[in-house]
Order: sequence, then structure tokens, then C-alpha cells
Amino acid sequence: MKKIEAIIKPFKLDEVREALSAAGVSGLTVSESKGFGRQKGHTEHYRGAEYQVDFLPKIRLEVVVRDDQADAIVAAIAEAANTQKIGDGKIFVFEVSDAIRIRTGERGDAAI
Amino acid sequence: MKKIEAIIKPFKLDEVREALSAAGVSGLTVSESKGFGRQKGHTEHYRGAEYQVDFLPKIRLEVVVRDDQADAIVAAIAEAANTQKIGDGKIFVFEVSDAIRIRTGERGDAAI
Amino acid sequence: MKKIEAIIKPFKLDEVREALSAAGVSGLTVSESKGFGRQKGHTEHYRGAEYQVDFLPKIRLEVVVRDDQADAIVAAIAEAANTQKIGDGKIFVFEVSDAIRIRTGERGDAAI
Amino acid sequence: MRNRISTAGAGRLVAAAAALFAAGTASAEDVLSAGDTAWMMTSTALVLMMTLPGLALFYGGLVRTKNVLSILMQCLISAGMMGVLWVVVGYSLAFGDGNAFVGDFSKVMLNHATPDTLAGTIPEYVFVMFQGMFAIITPALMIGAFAERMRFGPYLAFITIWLVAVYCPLAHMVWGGGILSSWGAIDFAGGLVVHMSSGFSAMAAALFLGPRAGHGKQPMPPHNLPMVVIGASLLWVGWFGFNAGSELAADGTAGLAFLTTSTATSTAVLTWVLVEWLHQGKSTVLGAATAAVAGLVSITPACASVTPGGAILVGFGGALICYVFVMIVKPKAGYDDSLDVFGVHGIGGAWGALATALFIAPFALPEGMTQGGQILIQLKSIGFTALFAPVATLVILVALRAVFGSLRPTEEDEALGLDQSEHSESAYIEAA
Amino acid sequence: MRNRISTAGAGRLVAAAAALFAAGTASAEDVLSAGDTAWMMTSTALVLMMTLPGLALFYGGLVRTKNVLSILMQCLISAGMMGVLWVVVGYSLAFGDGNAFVGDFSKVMLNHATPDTLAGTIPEYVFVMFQGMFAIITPALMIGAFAERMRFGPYLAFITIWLVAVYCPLAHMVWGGGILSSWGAIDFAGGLVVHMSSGFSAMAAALFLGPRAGHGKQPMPPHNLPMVVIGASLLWVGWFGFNAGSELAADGTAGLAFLTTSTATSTAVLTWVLVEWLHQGKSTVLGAATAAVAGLVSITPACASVTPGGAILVGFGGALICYVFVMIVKPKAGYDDSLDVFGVHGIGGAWGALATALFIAPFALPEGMTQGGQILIQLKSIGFTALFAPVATLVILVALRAVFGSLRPTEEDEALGLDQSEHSESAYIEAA
Amino acid sequence: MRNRISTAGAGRLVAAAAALFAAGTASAEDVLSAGDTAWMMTSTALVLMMTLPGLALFYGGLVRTKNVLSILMQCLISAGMMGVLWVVVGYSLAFGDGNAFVGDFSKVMLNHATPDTLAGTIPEYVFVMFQGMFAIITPALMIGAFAERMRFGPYLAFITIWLVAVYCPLAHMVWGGGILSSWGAIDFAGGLVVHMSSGFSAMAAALFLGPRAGHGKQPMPPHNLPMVVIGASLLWVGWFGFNAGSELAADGTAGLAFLTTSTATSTAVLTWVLVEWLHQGKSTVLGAATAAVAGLVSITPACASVTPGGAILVGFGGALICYVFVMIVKPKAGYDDSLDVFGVHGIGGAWGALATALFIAPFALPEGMTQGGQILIQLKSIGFTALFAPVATLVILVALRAVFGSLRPTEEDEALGLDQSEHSESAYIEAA
Ligand SMILES: Nc1ncnc2c1ncn2[C@@H]1O[C@H](COP(=O)(O)OP(=O)(O)O)[C@@H](O)[C@H]1O
Ligand SMILES: Nc1ncnc2c1ncn2[C@@H]1O[C@H](COP(=O)(O)OP(=O)(O)O)[C@@H](O)[C@H]1O
Ligand SMILES: Nc1ncnc2c1ncn2[C@@H]1O[C@H](COP(=O)(O)OP(=O)(O)O)[C@@H](O)[C@H]1O
Repeated sequence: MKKIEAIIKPFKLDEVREALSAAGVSGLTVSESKGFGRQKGHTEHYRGAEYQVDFLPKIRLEVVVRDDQADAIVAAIAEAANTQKIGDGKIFVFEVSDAIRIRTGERGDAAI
Repeated sequence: MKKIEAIIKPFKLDEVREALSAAGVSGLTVSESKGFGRQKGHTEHYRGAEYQVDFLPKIRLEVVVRDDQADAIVAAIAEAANTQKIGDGKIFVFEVSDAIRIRTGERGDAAI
Repeated sequence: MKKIEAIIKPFKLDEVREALSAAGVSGLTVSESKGFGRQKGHTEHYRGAEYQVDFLPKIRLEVVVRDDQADAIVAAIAEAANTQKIGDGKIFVFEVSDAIRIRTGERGDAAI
Repeated sequence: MRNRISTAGAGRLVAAAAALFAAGTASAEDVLSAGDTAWMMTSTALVLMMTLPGLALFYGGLVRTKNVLSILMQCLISAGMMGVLWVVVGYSLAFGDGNAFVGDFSKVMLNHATPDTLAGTIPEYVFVMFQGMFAIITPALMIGAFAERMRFGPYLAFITIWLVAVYCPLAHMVWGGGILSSWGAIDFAGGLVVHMSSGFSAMAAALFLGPRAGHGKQPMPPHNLPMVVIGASLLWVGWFGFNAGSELAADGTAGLAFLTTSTATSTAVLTWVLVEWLHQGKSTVLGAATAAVAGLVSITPACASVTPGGAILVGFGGALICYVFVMIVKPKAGYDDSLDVFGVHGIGGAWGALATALFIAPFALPEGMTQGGQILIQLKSIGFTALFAPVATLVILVALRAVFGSLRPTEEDEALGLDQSEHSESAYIEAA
Repeated sequence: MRNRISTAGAGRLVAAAAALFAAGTASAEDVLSAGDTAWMMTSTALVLMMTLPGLALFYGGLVRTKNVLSILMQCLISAGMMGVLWVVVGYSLAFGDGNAFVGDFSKVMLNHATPDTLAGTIPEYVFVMFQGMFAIITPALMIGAFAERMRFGPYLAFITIWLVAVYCPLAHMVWGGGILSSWGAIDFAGGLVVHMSSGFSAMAAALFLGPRAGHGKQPMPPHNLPMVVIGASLLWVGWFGFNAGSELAADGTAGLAFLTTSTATSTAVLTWVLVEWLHQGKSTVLGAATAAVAGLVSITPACASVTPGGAILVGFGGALICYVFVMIVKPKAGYDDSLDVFGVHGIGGAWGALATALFIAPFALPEGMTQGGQILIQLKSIGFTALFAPVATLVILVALRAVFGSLRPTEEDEALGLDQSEHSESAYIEAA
Repeated sequence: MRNRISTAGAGRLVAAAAALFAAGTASAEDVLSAGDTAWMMTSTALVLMMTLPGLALFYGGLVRTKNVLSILMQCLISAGMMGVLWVVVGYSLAFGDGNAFVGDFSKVMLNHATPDTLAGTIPEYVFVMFQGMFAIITPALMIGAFAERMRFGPYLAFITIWLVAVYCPLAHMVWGGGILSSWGAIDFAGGLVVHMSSGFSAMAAALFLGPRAGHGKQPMPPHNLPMVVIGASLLWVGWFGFNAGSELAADGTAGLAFLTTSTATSTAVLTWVLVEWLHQGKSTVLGAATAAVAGLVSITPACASVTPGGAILVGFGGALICYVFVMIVKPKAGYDDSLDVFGVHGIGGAWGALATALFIAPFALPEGMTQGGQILIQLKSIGFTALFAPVATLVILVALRAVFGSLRPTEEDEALGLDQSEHSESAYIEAA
């Protein structure tokens, strides 16, 4: 199994989720995060104090898939999340040693 | 070392933490996340606009343990987080290449 | 490639980010999390009801780097985040199977 | 200055009743005072502000995130339902002639009145609305006791019946010329009618419904303390209308009621903060906010009967007694009066009704009455209210359970939170 | 009691105009009443509170997190710009003699007045400020229609011109002795001048600017419902000043207006909640808050013309009609009146203006007028306002587009949110 | 209309003092006016609303999440402690006969008064409370200067002593018939007594305590700007009571004060927004909210002495001067007046006190006084306050440091936040 982690722009979440459903993914987990990268932040003003905001809101999406799905899923995310603009984000792939479904105790591919 | 990542129902956090303490874990990290899966979301109404909420609140728990602890820890989480209801969540296990305790610089098993 | 995950004290984030920039990192992702460990929590009072807060706010920082950068980056984080006080946090290192830049489709070291 | 207290036996209530019954017959009183009317319209607006947004925020901040909307909704619908009900029939049941226990239907739909009808020196329409705002807040005060665990439908049915069966009779008995008024009970602004009635009824409801799932095991801290403080602050501000408005005029007695209200409340805040410091090692914002409400409740029946010095004693005692109930008795006893309606309104209201006589100023003692005599009257009235309100409440709840099955949401819905299960809404949404 | 309604043809407007025109000449009316003045200063403060913080919170809670500050800023600058403009020239254009359509420059900078100048029984300065608060809230009401998509500069230019070109003339026509007043239109507190004018203008602006990016595809739920409820509550409380204050005195008619205002609003809340329950299976907090505003709008023109029973009908009808517009017509039609300014203020205001005549009480019908006649006058006035306001608004917007290029932010800025793009600020910061 | 200003030398203060000293002796003034009393009770409630919740929210929103409760608590306990202290001894020290510098103990516990005692045309109890609300807000204004870094115990001791040693004497000197009043200083609603005294004392405290850890290195943006805007809005609304209430009557001068208050504030908002736009490229919500307070402060001493046109100049100047201090001088100078108490209240108050004479209307100039003469008096009074308040404050703080050791929390506690370290509470909890 592989875990695919994607850092994407928040407004792309719905599209990506739909793309993943279409690609056969039945579960995923997301969390709010902030990213620092090539994409420029902005400056905020508070009574003359300038405040540089380097971290931009991103969605961190995690999905564990069977080895044979991994490439297709990566491609699906890359396509759905793409806006051709700096800051679109990254996808990282990791090996998963094991997976367990808490409710049933199922393990491995059956659990995801 | 192994990293065990569990996606659980929020109200189960306290029980899981106690089970982990009992199992000899001395540290762990959690973050808020939202999960999409078999568990049904719900519909919200705002002045006639319907708004489908597919993502449900989940806690994402991470704990790094010695290889020999891993099975026991997975079992402890699986037991404590189980409600026999859809949406109880998943546990994923990963290999950890290295661990460092920032305060002391200790590495490996000593660091966790 | 390696993914370096660090759990640090929130007020150290700016210093760590600067240290990473200095060490040649051009992107990273952070999220808010709560940690349980040796560092003591505190007690809150609400109309006579005591409420033990065991989880303390931490920043969870993730950065993917080339294999040859990994040691230097780990050292940079460990130095910048260190306050010599309990609760400074941990650094964990993982193998990354692949990385993709969404905008360009670049893969591997080129993507990070 | 026209001092109503000294001339009017048991105070305002008789004055009000007299004014009403006299309406239509010409008398020296029967001239509209623009000044009194200005103050009474202001007071009426202030009393609405106590419920919306005051109480809604105070209670809303105290519950968990998943239930804040259910509280807001319960306050809103109290203003909706009670606001209509009062005009249609409630006012008539409370202030119609009737008998010793309840009014009649002579003022249904306010058909007896025109813009020219006076109640004392103000338009009766203004008096109706002022009293109407009391009828809105009193049922809403109970919300805190069964917060986070009562369905919306049963709640709405409950407060509707409660207004007619508990509040209107009690208001009639105390303020409408009924039995407690004939005993000589002093309840200037509603220690019995508003606070004891809601506090003791709320306790009955809390026991009847049972504790929240997880009560006593799981911490349930307030989700938003600044919201609690805004609420308590607006309650304080609005309470000037509640108490000084109960004089129905802008005169020296109103001035006294205004001053004692604020002084007792300040004293209660200071007392609670210091006591908590000594007792717990630190004083809390939640404590200070609770203390403000405890002080306000305590001075409510007494506000026109005590000197400034007396107000300090009322506030001091109110803070101490409520502190003990909220911080010590409740945790020990284990009942789930979730937001301390009983500990603050029930106990504080009873204390205030007693303190009215304990610290009564010479000018406020009705002619021919001794202080000891007044103390006995107050105790009798407290006892009556402490029995009548919760018993009637239990009867209503038993009947409602027969109709609705359960008054509570399912376990699952309670865990999900009432905002979702009852209203399909989320309070806070961090949109993309 | 002096009943202005029954003696003054089309009501307050004529009374106000008469009082103003008579200023300087001695008459029996020309004596300051401290009571009336007290009530009018209170009312004025209440009407400011409707905008700041009432409306700001109501609208601010309804938008997405990234745009809440832009709403607050638009409300603040309305108080800034309109507040100055009104004193400098607006008041003169509305209440100066002028012609049938607009006032003149005779009262520019209020140079005609001193602290001794009266308007009826109150200082003219107080009348100026009371009316000034109306001039602050009316443009701000429109914000909801083009929320989340208008740049700050064009907005500021828009409301500035709109006040002079739409609001002042309309206020003159209805309240300043102009043409609608001579028709005999009854608009006690601003159903035409405030609510229809802003509601219909807002609709024009919403159509002119086009929908928000993502409208209809992407959900845009309110980011903070408790904020919406605080806003609606403060609107309710403040509205007592708006409506009962429009009598310009603390008398029986003010008392009537006070009572009908609250009764209609309670009825609207109750109605909406029950209708939504039947129609959608659940009732929502957002529905109840919206209903309160719909009820308040509906009763505004009618508040001194109907009995308590009539108020119930006005509130009931207002809730029903606004419900249909907000919940059914708008989603079907597909226009993006983001926060339902048209559905609530435009429609509710028109309903109220009609209901004024439909449910008019005998004592409120001008002498020599039949109810049928009054209905026709009201319809004519509604029609006039429904045409004049949006057409004038469109002309202004076309001109502004010529000056500013686009009135909207770039697509990117709209996605980022106006708080960042227009003001470089974030509403909420969880600092380390 | 009775124009107090023109007949009463240095204005309200003398009128108030005269009224008080005359209490008990029969005179034409000695009749209660229900209208004046209605307005003054309303004003008193409004001034409490300025502190709770107004100022609490304004300051609370400006600090970081971890310190918001400490601000709310400091405001609450000011209402607690000052509220009691004022009735017990403060009022007597300010308004007792005494000497040129301070009152006496003749009115301790208000034992001299009954509900029948008048101060002018209102019950003295109402006057006591109105002034008491000033005594609550003035110390609370200082909180902003040492926000996020003063322990609760030392703070409570500080404001308690400060009230007795700084506020009461100054109030006596200016309003109680003391030395500044005999100079002829005009300070209608508290430019010297409230704003300069708190602003300059706050600056002394900020310097004495030193900057927050991380000041100048780490950004410390406001954690909740909507909260700041609600606070500023309620300050604006409440300020009508503060300023127009200072006339102690509902008359033409109150009307003038009401109008100038709002006009100056609107002007200040507009000015700041435009200046910030030119200077920074964008205007901010925080700027607009700050401007509102700056405008309100500036007009406070002048509100009954200028025409509407004069009010525009006062507001314009106040916005400009405060802008320069807040946006340019403070960042350059590097001191940590955390929430700009000095820049807004100290500077704005001094500007207002001067502007009172600069733009004085003919009808407001005391008989026999030239404008030049009045300017000199105002300058002398400004100088006196600017010295007296901060010096006395420093003496108090030095003494307190001797008692408490440090007035600040430990470094660790400051990093953790005062909510936890001082009160063991969290403002916001996202429960499961
Ligand atoms: N090396 C990295 N490790 C972890 N996250 C990264 C890394 N580089 C970029 N990111 C994440 O990806 C986001 C987008 O990166 P950025 O450099 O702004 O644009 P792009 O992906 O288009 O080159 C960042 O905001 C950050 O969250
Ligand atoms: N393949 C997956 N990858 C990552 N997270 C998943 C995956 N499948 C499920 N999850 C997480 O587990 C949670 C529970 O899954 P769900 O399908 O609802 O129930 P169950 O685990 O009982 O089958 C989801 O809400 C989601 O957060
Ligand atoms: N085994 C672990 N797995 C995951 N996170 C851990 C683990 N141990 C500690 N942490 C994280 O590191 C933080 C610091 O650990 P703690 O034991 O308090 O101090 P120290 O790192 O100085 O020993 C914890 O709050 C937690 O977030």
C-alpha cells in the first residue's frame, strides 16, 4: 500500500475529492495547514505595524491506496488540483507497512 | 521504529490516550482533521440553500514507537477506538528512518 | 528523498523557518497540533469544575528534502527549536517514494 | 418626588394594579407624563436587550460549540412565542381583574385599550410591552438548566404552557392584585415572579430530564468565554430597565432602584472574585460574570427598599450564597443544572426576597408594618413560590412526555449536538 | 395625550414638516419637552446602534470569513461619510423647503439653527441627528446585496452619490412636504423611504454587478451564526427607536408604535419558524433571525396605523411573503442578492406600505379618507418608489463604471477575499 | 430652553456643583423633571455599556488570544471595585465640599441623601450613578497601555489607589468646584478628567512596566477584529450618554452635545480612512475603529461649546493628530503603549481640551471672557493634568512595586498568556 499526501489549494478540495471518488477511492482524510514556498505571501497592516504573512492556507490531503492504484491516483490529484499557477502544491508518496480498519479489525488492502 | 497513524472519532481521544499510556507510550501528537469515507455526512440548510457536508470531524493521532511495541500499540488503539459503528477510522503503520529528541539531541529509540 | 517531520513549540516557528531557508529549503508545510508528553499540562477552572489540559499546542512541520540534505536539515531544526526545556519536541525522518509538483508535473528531487 | 413605595402598601404592584383598575376613570394621576413614558419605553427596550442578545450570549457562550445555536434558537423563539402570546392572552391573565390567583379574559387581544389609555402616567400599551418583555425573559432563563439536551418541539410546547400556567398566575398573585399582594409581599422587580419562579422550575426540569450524557465524567467547559462576558454585560446594562423601570416612572424611587442595582452588582463581583481567590487560589472571568448575574438577581426584589449601604449587604450576601451553591453544593449533589439557573436565579432570587425585609430602609417599610412582620411575609411568599413553580412545572413536563414520548434527543443526536440534529446548522464555518 | 396621527392627515411626516416650517414662529407647540427630548435622544442612539454594531454584525456574520471585515468597513464608512454629509448638505436637501421633489440649500451646515431652535417639542439638533441616523443606515442596508464583490472605493463613491440623488429626494417627497406627502402616503417610519428604497436599489446593484464567482455552484454558508443573531437582536432593540422614535414624542402613539413593532416581529419569528418546520422539516436559527428582520421591516410604515391585532396580521403576512421570496423565488430565479436585501427589505417594505392601509385602524385613517382610497395611495407610492430608486441607482452605477473601470475586484482578489485585497487585514488571528 | 452653558461661567461643572451645594435649600431649580431624569438614567446605562461590554471588547479584540480574558477581567473588576468604592467614599472625595484640590468625607456612603434629594432637576442618586460610571471607565481606559503584561493583583491595587489619589481629586478640581474650575477651565464631559488623566497615566505605567516580551521583534496583531469593531461601535453609542448626558438635562444643549459628538466622530472616521489610504495605499478596519474613538475623545470636552461646523474641525484635527501619534510617532519612539491609550486618549483628550477654546461658539464663551483668554486657561489646565496624572501614577507604581515585588508576570507566564497564568481559563474551547 502507498500513502499519498497532497498539499493543495483549499478551493480545489471539492474537485480533487470528486476526482478521487471517480478514481475509486472510498476514503480520505484532510487537514488544514499552512504552506511556505515560492508563492508570495502578503503584508497586513495593523496601526502602522506591518506584519508579513509568509504562510498561506493549504489543504493537506492524505489517502492510502493499493500499490496498483497509486499512479492513477497521483495523476488524478495532479490534474484536478492544477491551476497552472505558483503555489498549486505537491504530492508525496510513501510506503505503508500496514493498515487496519478499527471497526472490523480487517488488515491490509481490505482495510482501506 | 514505527510511526502509527490513527484516524479516530474525536470523542474517543481520551480513552485512546489512556490506553496508550497504559501500553507504555509516553508521548504522542494529535491534530484535528476531517474525514471522508463510508460514514454518511449530513445536510445543512441556509435560507433554502442546501449544503452537503461530506467531511466529518476526526482526530488524527500520531505516535512513534519501537518496532517491538508496534503490534501492541496498534491493538490498543484498535480496541479503545472501536464503537462497532461505521466511521470508527483506520490505523496506518509506517517505517521511521530516524528520530531525534530536540532538547537533548538523543537519537533513535532513546528519543521517543 | 526524505520527509522530515518536526513537532516544535509554536513560538519557535519563525526561527526554525529562517534556519531552514538559510539551509536551502524552499518550501515547507506546517499545521497546528497538540502534543502529549513529559511536559506537564495545566488545570483550568470553570465554576468549580476542574478540567485537566494534557495536550499542549505544538506546531507540526513537514519538509521533504533530498537525501543529501537530510542530515543538515535535521541539525538545523534541532538547533533552532532548542530551548533546553522539556517539551521542545521531536524530529522524525521518513523515506519518500516519490514527489510531484502539481503545477508542472515535475517528479523527484526536481519537484521539491 | 412622588414616592410610590411609602404610599402604596406593598409597593409598585399595588400602585400598578391601582393605576390599571383606575384606568378610564378620571383622577389626578391620569395625565400622561412624557418623561415617565420616555423612561418606560427605554426600559422596555433594555429588558428585551437582556434576552436578545444578552441572555442568548450568556448561555450560548457557556455551552459546547455543537449546541450554541440551539440556545440562541430557544431564546429567539421565546421572544417569538411569548411576544405573541402575551398580547393575545397573557397580559389579560396576569393583569385582568380575575380572582386571587389569576386574571381573566377581559383584556384579551388588548381590545380594551387605545393609544389614549393610560396606566398611571404612561400609555397602557407601554406598560403592556414592559411587562411583555418580562414574560419573554422569564421562560428563557430556564433554558440554562436543561441546556444541550432538550428537543426544540417539546421546549416550545413547554414554555408556552408554562407561561399560561405558571408565570401569568404568579404575576397576577404578586403584581396583579392577587393573593401574595394581599399578604403584603414586596417584590419590586421580580425576585419571586421572575427569578425564583424560573430558578425553581428550572431545577425541576433539570431533574426530570436527567443529566447530559457524560455529565460528571467528561469536562464540558464553556466554548466561548468572551461571549459569556458580553452577555453578562448586556444583562447588567439591561437590568437598569428591569429594576428602575419597575417604578413605572422616572422619579427618585427609580433613581434609588438604579443605584442599588448597580451597587449590589459591583459588590457581588468584587466579593466573588475575592472569595474565589481565597478559596481556589485564582479568580476567574467566568466567576466574575456569574457574580454579576447573582448580584443583579439578588437586588431585584429589594432594589427600591434598601439604602445604598443595604445594597452592599444584599450584593455581598447574594454573591456568597450563590458561590456556595454553584461551586460547592452543586458538584457535591451531582444534579446537572447545566448553567446554574437554580444556583443563581433560584437561590439568588430567594435570598433577595428575604433580604428585602432584612435590610429594609425605614422609608420603604409599609405603614403599620414591623420589620419582623415583613420578614415573615417574605418567607411565606418565598415558600409559596418554591412550592408552586416546580410542582406546576413537573405536572406540565409529565403531560408533555405523555404527548412527545421523550423530551430529549436520541443519544446519537445528543452526541452530534443539537445544532445539527435539531436545526441542521453549524455555528461557525471556516469556508474555503 | 396628543394624538398626532388623528390630527395630522398623513401622519408624522406632515407633523414633522409642519413643526419645522413653523420653527421660529411662536406657537403653542413651540415649547421644549424634556420628556420628548429624552426619548428622541435615546431613539437616536438606538438607531445608530442598529447600524453599528447591529447591521454590521448581521451582515458580517452572513458572509464568508474572508470578507467579514469588508462588511464592517462598509458599515463604518457609511457612519463616517453619511454622518458628515448629512450635516453639511443632506439634511437641507431632505428637509429644506425646496420643491415637490427635493429640498434646498437653506439649511446647509445647519447654519440656520442654534441650541434653542426647536422642531416641535424637541431641539432641532436632535431631529437632525435622528434623521441623520436614518441616512446612515439606509445606504448600509444595500451592502448585503453586493456583499463580497464590490471594491471599497467604488462603494464609497456609490453611497455618497446615492444619498444625495436618491435618499434625500425621497425623504423630501415623503417626509419633507414633497409630492408623496401631498398624495397622502402614510409611511410612519420608513417603509418607502428606507426599506423599499434600499431594497430595490440593492437589487439593481446586485444585477448590475453580477453574481459572486462560484455562485450557485459552491456553497457559501454564513461564517458565524451567533454573530448574525447578535446583529438581528440589536436590530430589534434599536428598531424601537426607529419606529416609536418616529413619533418625535413620548406619547400614546409612540407607545402604540412600540407595541406593534414588537408584536409584529414576534409574530414574524413564530410564523417563519413554523412554516420552515412544515416546509423543510426543521427550523433554523438563520430563519428565525431573518424573520425578525422581515417582521421589523414590515411593520415599519404601519406601526402607528394598526391595532395590536393588526400588527399580528402585518407580521404574519410579512414573514410569509419574505419566506417565499428568500427560500423559493430567489433560488429559482438565480440572481445573487447575496444576503437577501431585496427579499427582506424590498419586499417586506412594500408589503408593509400596503398593509398600512389594508389593516388601518379607524383612529389612524386620515379625516375624510376612505380605506380604499388609502390603499390606492399606498399602491401608487409603492409603485413610484419601486421605479424611482432602482432606475436612479442604475444611472449612478453606469456613471461610476465609466469612472472606475470595474466596480468589482479582480477574480484573484475576489478569491482571496476582500479583507486581504481591499484592507490588508485578517479578521481572526490565532497568534502563537 | 434653559441654556446652561451661557449662564454658567465654565459650563456644566459649575452648574453641577451649584446644584449640589444648593441641594436641600429650596429654589426654582429644585423640582424633579421626569424628562431630565429619564435621560440621565438612560445616559448612565449607556456609560456603563461603554465599559461593559464596549471597552472590554475593544481592548479584548486587540490583544492576542492568550490574553483576551485578562482584559475582560480587568474591565469587570473595575466595574466591581470602582462601583463599590465610588458609593463608599469616591463620590464624597470628588463632589464633597472639601478644598480646592479634593472633596471631603461628608457624603461617605451617601448617608446625606434620600430618594427625595435632588441634584438640579434629577435625583442625586442618579447623579451619583452617572458620575460613578465615569469612575468605572476611566481606570479601565488605562488597561490598554499595559495590556498583556500586568498581574491581576497589582492591577487591582493600582486602580483602587489611582481612583482615590488621582481621579477623585481631578474630578473635584474640574467638576467639584475646585481649582481648575475656578480658573474657568471648560471640560464639558471629561477631556481632562477622563481622557487626559487616563491617557497620560497610562503612558507612565507603560514606561514603568516596560514593553511586552518580543515587542518590536514579533508581530502582535489583534486576535479578533470584529470584536474590536463591536467594541468601538458600542463606545460610539454609549458616548451619547457620556457627552449629552453631561448636560444633566434633556435640553437644547444636550441636543447640541449629541449632534457635535456624532458629527466629530463621523468626520474623524472619514478623515482617518482617507489619510490612511493616501499614506499607506489602503485603509483598514482597525484604522476606522481607532478613528471613531479618537473622534469621540476629541469632542468630549468641546461637545457643548462648538457649532456643527466646529465639530467637523474638532473631529478632523483629532483624527490627524492621533493618526500621527499612533502610526508614526509611536513606532519611531519605540515605547510599548500596547493599545494606544496615550496616542488616542492622552493626545486626543489634550487636543479636544484645546480645540474647545479654538473653535468655541459665541454662545458658549463665558460672559466677560475673550477667546484668547479661554485658550490660555485651557492650555494651563492641559499642562496641569499632563503633569499631575502621570507623576501621581508613578508614585503609586513605585509604592506598589515595593509591596508586590514585580508587577509583571514571570517571563514564562507572559509567554503562556495571562488567561492561563492569572485565571486558569481559556477563552475559546473547541470541545469534542
Ligand atoms: N519541500 C517541501 N516540503 C513540504 N512541503 C512543501 C515543500 N515545498 C513546497 N511545499 C508545500 O507546497 C506548497 C506550494 O509550494 P510553492 O513553492 O508555493 O509552489 P509550487 O508547488 O507551485 O512550486 C507550499 O505552500 C508548501 O505547503
Ligand atoms: N483510504 C483512506 N486513506 C486515508 N484515510 C481514510 C481512508 N479511508 C478512510 N479514511 C479515514 O477513515 C475515516 C473512517 O472511514 P469510514 O469509511 O467512514 O469508516 P470505516 O473506517 O468504519 O470503514 C474516514 O472519515 C477517513 O478520515
Ligand atoms: N512517541 C512520540 N510520538 C509522537 N509524538 C511524540 C512522541 N513523543 C513526544 N511527542 C511529541 O513531542 C512533544 C514533546 O515531547 P515531551 O515528552 O513533552 O518533551 P521532550 O521532547 O522534551 O522530551 C509532545 O508534546 C508530542 O507532541
